[in-house]
Amino acid sequence: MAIVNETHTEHRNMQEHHGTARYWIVYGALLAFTLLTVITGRMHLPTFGLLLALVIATVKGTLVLLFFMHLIDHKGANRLVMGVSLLFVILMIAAPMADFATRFRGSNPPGSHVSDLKDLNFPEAQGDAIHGGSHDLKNPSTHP
Amino acid sequence: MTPSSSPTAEGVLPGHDDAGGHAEHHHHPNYLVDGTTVKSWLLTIDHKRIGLMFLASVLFFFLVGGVFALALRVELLTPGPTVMDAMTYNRAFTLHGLIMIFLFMIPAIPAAFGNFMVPLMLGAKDVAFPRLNLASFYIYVTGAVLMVWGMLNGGLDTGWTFYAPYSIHTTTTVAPVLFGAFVIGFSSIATGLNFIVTVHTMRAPGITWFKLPLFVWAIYATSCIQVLATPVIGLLTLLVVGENLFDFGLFDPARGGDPVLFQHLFWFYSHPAVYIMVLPAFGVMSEVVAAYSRKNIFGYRAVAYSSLGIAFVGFFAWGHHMFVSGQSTFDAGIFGVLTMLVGVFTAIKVFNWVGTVYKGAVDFRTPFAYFCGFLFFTVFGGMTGIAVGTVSLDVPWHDTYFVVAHFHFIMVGATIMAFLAAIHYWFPKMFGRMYHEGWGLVSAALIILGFNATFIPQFLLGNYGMPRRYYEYPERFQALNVASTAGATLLAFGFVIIAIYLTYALFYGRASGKNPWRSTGYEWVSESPPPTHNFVGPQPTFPEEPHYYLAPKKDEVKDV
Amino acid sequence: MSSAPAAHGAAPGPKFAEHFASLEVQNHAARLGMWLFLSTEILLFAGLFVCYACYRFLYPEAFAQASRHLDLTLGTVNTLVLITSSLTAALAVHYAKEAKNNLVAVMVGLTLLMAVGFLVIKGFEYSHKFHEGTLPGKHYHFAGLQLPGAPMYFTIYFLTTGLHALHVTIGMGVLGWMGLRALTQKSFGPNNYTGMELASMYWHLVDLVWIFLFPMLYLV
Amino acid sequence: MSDIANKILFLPERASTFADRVDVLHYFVVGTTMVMSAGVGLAALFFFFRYRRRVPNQTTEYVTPDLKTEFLFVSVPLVFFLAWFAIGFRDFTWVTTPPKDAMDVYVMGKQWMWKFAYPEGPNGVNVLHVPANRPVRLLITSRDVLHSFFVPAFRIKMDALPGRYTQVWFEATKPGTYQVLCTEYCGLSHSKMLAEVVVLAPEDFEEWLKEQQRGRLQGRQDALADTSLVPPVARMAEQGEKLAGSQGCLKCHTVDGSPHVGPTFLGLYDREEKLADGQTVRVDEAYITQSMMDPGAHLVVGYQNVMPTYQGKLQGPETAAIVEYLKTLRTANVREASPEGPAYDPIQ
Ligand code: HEA
Ligand code: HEA
Ligand code: HEC
Ligand code: CUA
Ligand SMILES: [Cu+2]
Repeated sequence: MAIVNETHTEHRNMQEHHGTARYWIVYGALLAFTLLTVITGRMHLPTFGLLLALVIATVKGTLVLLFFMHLIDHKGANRLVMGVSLLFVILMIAAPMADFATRFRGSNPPGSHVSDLKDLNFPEAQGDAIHGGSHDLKNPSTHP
Repeated sequence: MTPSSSPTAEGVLPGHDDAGGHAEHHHHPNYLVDGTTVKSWLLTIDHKRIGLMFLASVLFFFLVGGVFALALRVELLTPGPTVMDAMTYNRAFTLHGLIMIFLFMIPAIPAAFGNFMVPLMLGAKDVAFPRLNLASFYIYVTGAVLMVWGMLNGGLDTGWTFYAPYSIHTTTTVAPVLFGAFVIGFSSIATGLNFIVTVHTMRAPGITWFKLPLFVWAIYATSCIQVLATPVIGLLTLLVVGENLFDFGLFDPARGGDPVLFQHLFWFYSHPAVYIMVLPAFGVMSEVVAAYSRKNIFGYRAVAYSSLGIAFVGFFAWGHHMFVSGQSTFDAGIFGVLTMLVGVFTAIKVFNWVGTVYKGAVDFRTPFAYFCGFLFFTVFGGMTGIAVGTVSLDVPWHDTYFVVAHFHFIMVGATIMAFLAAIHYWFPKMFGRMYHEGWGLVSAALIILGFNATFIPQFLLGNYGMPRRYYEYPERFQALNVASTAGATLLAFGFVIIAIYLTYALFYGRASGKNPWRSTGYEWVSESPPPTHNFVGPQPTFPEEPHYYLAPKKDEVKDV
Repeated sequence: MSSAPAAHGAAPGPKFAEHFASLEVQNHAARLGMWLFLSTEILLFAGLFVCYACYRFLYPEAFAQASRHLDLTLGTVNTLVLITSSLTAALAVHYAKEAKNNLVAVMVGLTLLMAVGFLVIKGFEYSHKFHEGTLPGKHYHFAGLQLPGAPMYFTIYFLTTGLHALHVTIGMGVLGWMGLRALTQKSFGPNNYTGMELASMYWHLVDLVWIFLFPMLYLV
Repeated sequence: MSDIANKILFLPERASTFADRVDVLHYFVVGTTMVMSAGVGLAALFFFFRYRRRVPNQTTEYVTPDLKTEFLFVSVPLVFFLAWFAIGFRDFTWVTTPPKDAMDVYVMGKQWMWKFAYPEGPNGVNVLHVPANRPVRLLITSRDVLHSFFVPAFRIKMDALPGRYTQVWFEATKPGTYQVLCTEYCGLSHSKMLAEVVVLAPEDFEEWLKEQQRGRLQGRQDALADTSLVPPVARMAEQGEKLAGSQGCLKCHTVDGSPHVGPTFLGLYDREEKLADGQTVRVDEAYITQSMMDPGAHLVVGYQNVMPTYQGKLQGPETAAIVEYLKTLRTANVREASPEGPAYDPIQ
């Protein structure tokens, strides 16, 4: 039995023999990036700290995907699978976040920075973070 | 080249008059009689037998779900209590929704007909991972048992959407039912994964991507959704069970959680899931319309691409279930536009089906009768989908019977019509026997009529303002409710007739011959019923695209 | 069928299922199937990532403070342990291809050792939280941090790391099985290493998830 | 003209400015839906007859659409759909963005009733009074699970989220009484969670408001007087109150006098209770305890046997604490026992 469109690239790529050097180099890079992310993480960079950490994580992840998991040697279909799932994850995160960021402030969880309501579970922690109480509901706008 | 040059086109007619009677004509017994022990069925890895076992299970659950639907309709005959109390009613519609969706509709076409037909249509001996295929069936059974057991012992009263925080606080049985749904998810994933790999790696020489039968395209697109969406509902069911047992507070507003976030996650699966339910139906109908009008598909590529388009864009329309949930206006806008785009892909398909009949040679058989119903229901159901997708219009319509009518129009109107068409179209292929055409047409008419009578009043009820999931209702809604119940009775009648004549045909129907419809669909190239390994002799090749009726056919099978 | 693969290897050959066109196609099918499976795993975790992203967006302050209550040193050590185990898993595939079955077993053994180490360290971290009372949702009773959103952080912390630990455990099972095969059957070779390859892919995914969880939980 | 259309489509009376906008688009969309489904259906039917099969093995031309046809297939629906979206989204933004001068009313859903509170003072249960021809903004919340506030005649609907506020606004156009329905499934009596909006002419509304304020002041003084008489609550009762919340009693029983799934706890102790079997009992410690351990033994008339047994779930002292708590509810010591509900302050 045969199959159409048979190509041999994946087979050839996988069959091709490399030494172990490739793995060690990737390993080294992963260690270095881990170090980097811990150091920058300890600095608690104000706004883009988490972003930077995620960028580093993405680089590390890509290395693992491409070399440890051999995606670089595999066929297009396999790459497509990975690409599509990552795209979906990103969009799936983006839409609910956009929702929280743009909804009527009163509909957000009380005590969060996009809400003006008090969280009754933590009455003593209100402090200065919360301003105005429910009066801000008076502001009849949909957006914060 | 014409299809007639394919080596098996002039095959041997099975021509037997009882199951497997003359199977010994050729040394390859058909799959139905190749091993008759119970074990040979239960432990089979033959995709055809697994497909049949799925078919039997989904039919059983359709019956159960349908009986509960009738119970709901009976309860709604009068404004007050009729035959059950409120708690029972709430459990009944939850059970109806959950069974119809998870145990019937999602596996109905892909796991039953997809399993049977896809390998045949690819000229393959089996799916890529036959054992996984069998495992998928048993996982389904396990999940089904858990779910049904839970619903009988306590019963869940949350509706099939099990929205937080109600589902977190309800005193009814959440854990087994939702855990059952979680388990069934694995079955769905396994089947989808299997089909994707099968389509990638098992196509016979000659079947390039754009010579795939459209049913295969539809199943392929469906499988992509199954693989990508199902894990999310799996996680969500677990989280709700966890919340119910341990109070994590992830979706509980009393602990800072957000119930709207729950809805985002729920619909991230459940909106694409509606395309899991309808895309295979579209696939079936593409086959049926071509076969009975003896025409190539008008705009093959457009239909194929639109399946992928629906699968892709369909993922990002989920927020249209949440227009009045407290979701932001901005998100409502984004989801509103994307919802409209999905509609366009379906419109492309509809127009191309009509185009296929154009200049065709129509043979008005039972499956074709269902095609007619399907066409009307898809346009009406789909367009009412667009109507509720129109943001401001959804404000009055949301959670009223208008929505109930919309989704029954598509799920019953489109998908069940396709499911019935598939049963009738492929019955000879699967069992080598014919059913009574007259009864087929009569019951089709009855079902189409009964269907309209059931659900058109529900559109009006929705306009009138009757909310869904109502055990009792204000007096003024009664007339329309009675009409709907009457329609449902007619509908049920139709199903009973089908059940009777198909059961009869299964045992006493006359032999159908190899290809009673003279279809050029790839699956008809092998015997009917096919032998265990699908082909006798060398692997078939497919020189022409499926449903190619252009050249005069000198050596086609004469008659049945 | 008739066109049984020429690639059909030497004596302890791979299992060839006859419904495939060739061994090559069979291997591709196995890999594609694995990638699809991994993508379902990614979307499974994605559900929790969505929760994380949203609540972290809502309660940035609480998340930052709560994350200080994790032990960064233990977290970093665990990250290094997992990355190293990923290396040994990759090397196991490499040696499988070279038919060095004993080395495969050694590499798998090392991987498992690190996996156990990872879980033990995780266990220490968990028990510390149980003592402190930084537990999910209703069970949260840590007086030192009373901010809206803090219990949510720990809910997500326990759910994500718990799900991850479950995957570590499953991965250990799969790797262990392959290690046993290398030891007892000694059958891995240039034509027969797909089993090891898939097991290691699974392990790398577990690593991959942690690569993201680490900054998300420890470094906010 | 549009009245006839409304009859055919079973649309309810149109009594708000939003309803006018919605209905216009409604006709457009539903009209197109009917035309298109009939069109597609008829075209297909026509083809079925026109192109009947004449010989069994008939062959057919190989017809494929040209680019222009395909373009038409895509663009015609797209134009319609996008137009609907544009109009619909404009209206939706309109209805979710209340005008600045709108009058505020707080709406709280709870299983299974609606409560209304006006900034000016009066509260109401299940009846909302509003003036005609004046924008009213509803700030909607819930005390327990999701509900949804739906007034068919106004064509508005908005979910009530526990502990959060959502908003929607309307301007009623004519005085009258309009039904409110709950459209988000909320449990056992979801379908009974009905209320009314009474739209009054502006003058009548002012009048009503004044009357309410007088009455409310009176009520407040009574309440104050009552509370001052209440003896300090014993620790046991306090614990019982907590248990009643955490064990879920308050999901079915209220403490404010309104019936729920079960009878209210308010004034329960020492009451003569009519049972379903026709007998009456005096509610005492033993009866309350039995109700918790074996709820089916005595059914109160008018209620269903849905209360779960707490046998094995409550320990002796806990049961006693709950009994003590119920005993404190003998007086008019009404407070919103809302252990997990939202902050719901009637606005001064
Ligand atoms: C198989 C199932 C299925 C399918 C295929 C669809 C298809 C669609 N659905 Fe439906 N839907 C459900 C099942 C399904 N739905 C269910 C179960 C619910 C309720 C869930 C619950 O709450 O319990 C629901 C609810 C639902 C809602 C939420 C309503 C509410 O709760 O308020 C919305 C809102 O946008 C919606 C929209 C759509 C749209 C736009 C499509 C589109 O895909 C339709 C596309 C089709 C067409 C558009 C027809 C063809 C078009 C033409 C021929 C065009 C010609 C026109 C012109 C030229 C103008 N659906
Ligand atoms: C695939 C999905 C599916 C299908 C097929 C149906 C089919 C039907 N449904 Fe339902 N329905 C849902 C999915 C489905 N439904 C969902 C998801 C909900 C929402 C639940 C919720 O709110 O949570 C719902 C809710 C729902 C309601 C609203 C309840 C409420 O909100 O209060 C109603 C009311 O009329 C209803 C009625 C019906 C009717 C009359 C049918 C009829 O079409 C049924 C006809 C079928 C039969 C009568 C069975 C006959 C079968 C045989 C005789 C056997 C044949 C055997 C062989 C061939 C061997 N359904
Ligand atoms: C699922 C709903 C539900 C829950 C939860 C529930 N009850 Fe009930 N309860 C009822 C119903 C319905 C009745 C009336 C029928 C009956 O008598 O059994 C009732 C009756 C009672 C009665 C008798 C009242 C009377 O008027 O005679 C008492 C006392 C009582 N419940 C106490 C409790 C306590 C204490 C708890 C919690 C520990 C509790 N209930 C939890 C539904 C509930
Ligand atoms: Cu409140 Cu439904
Ligand atoms: Cu949808």
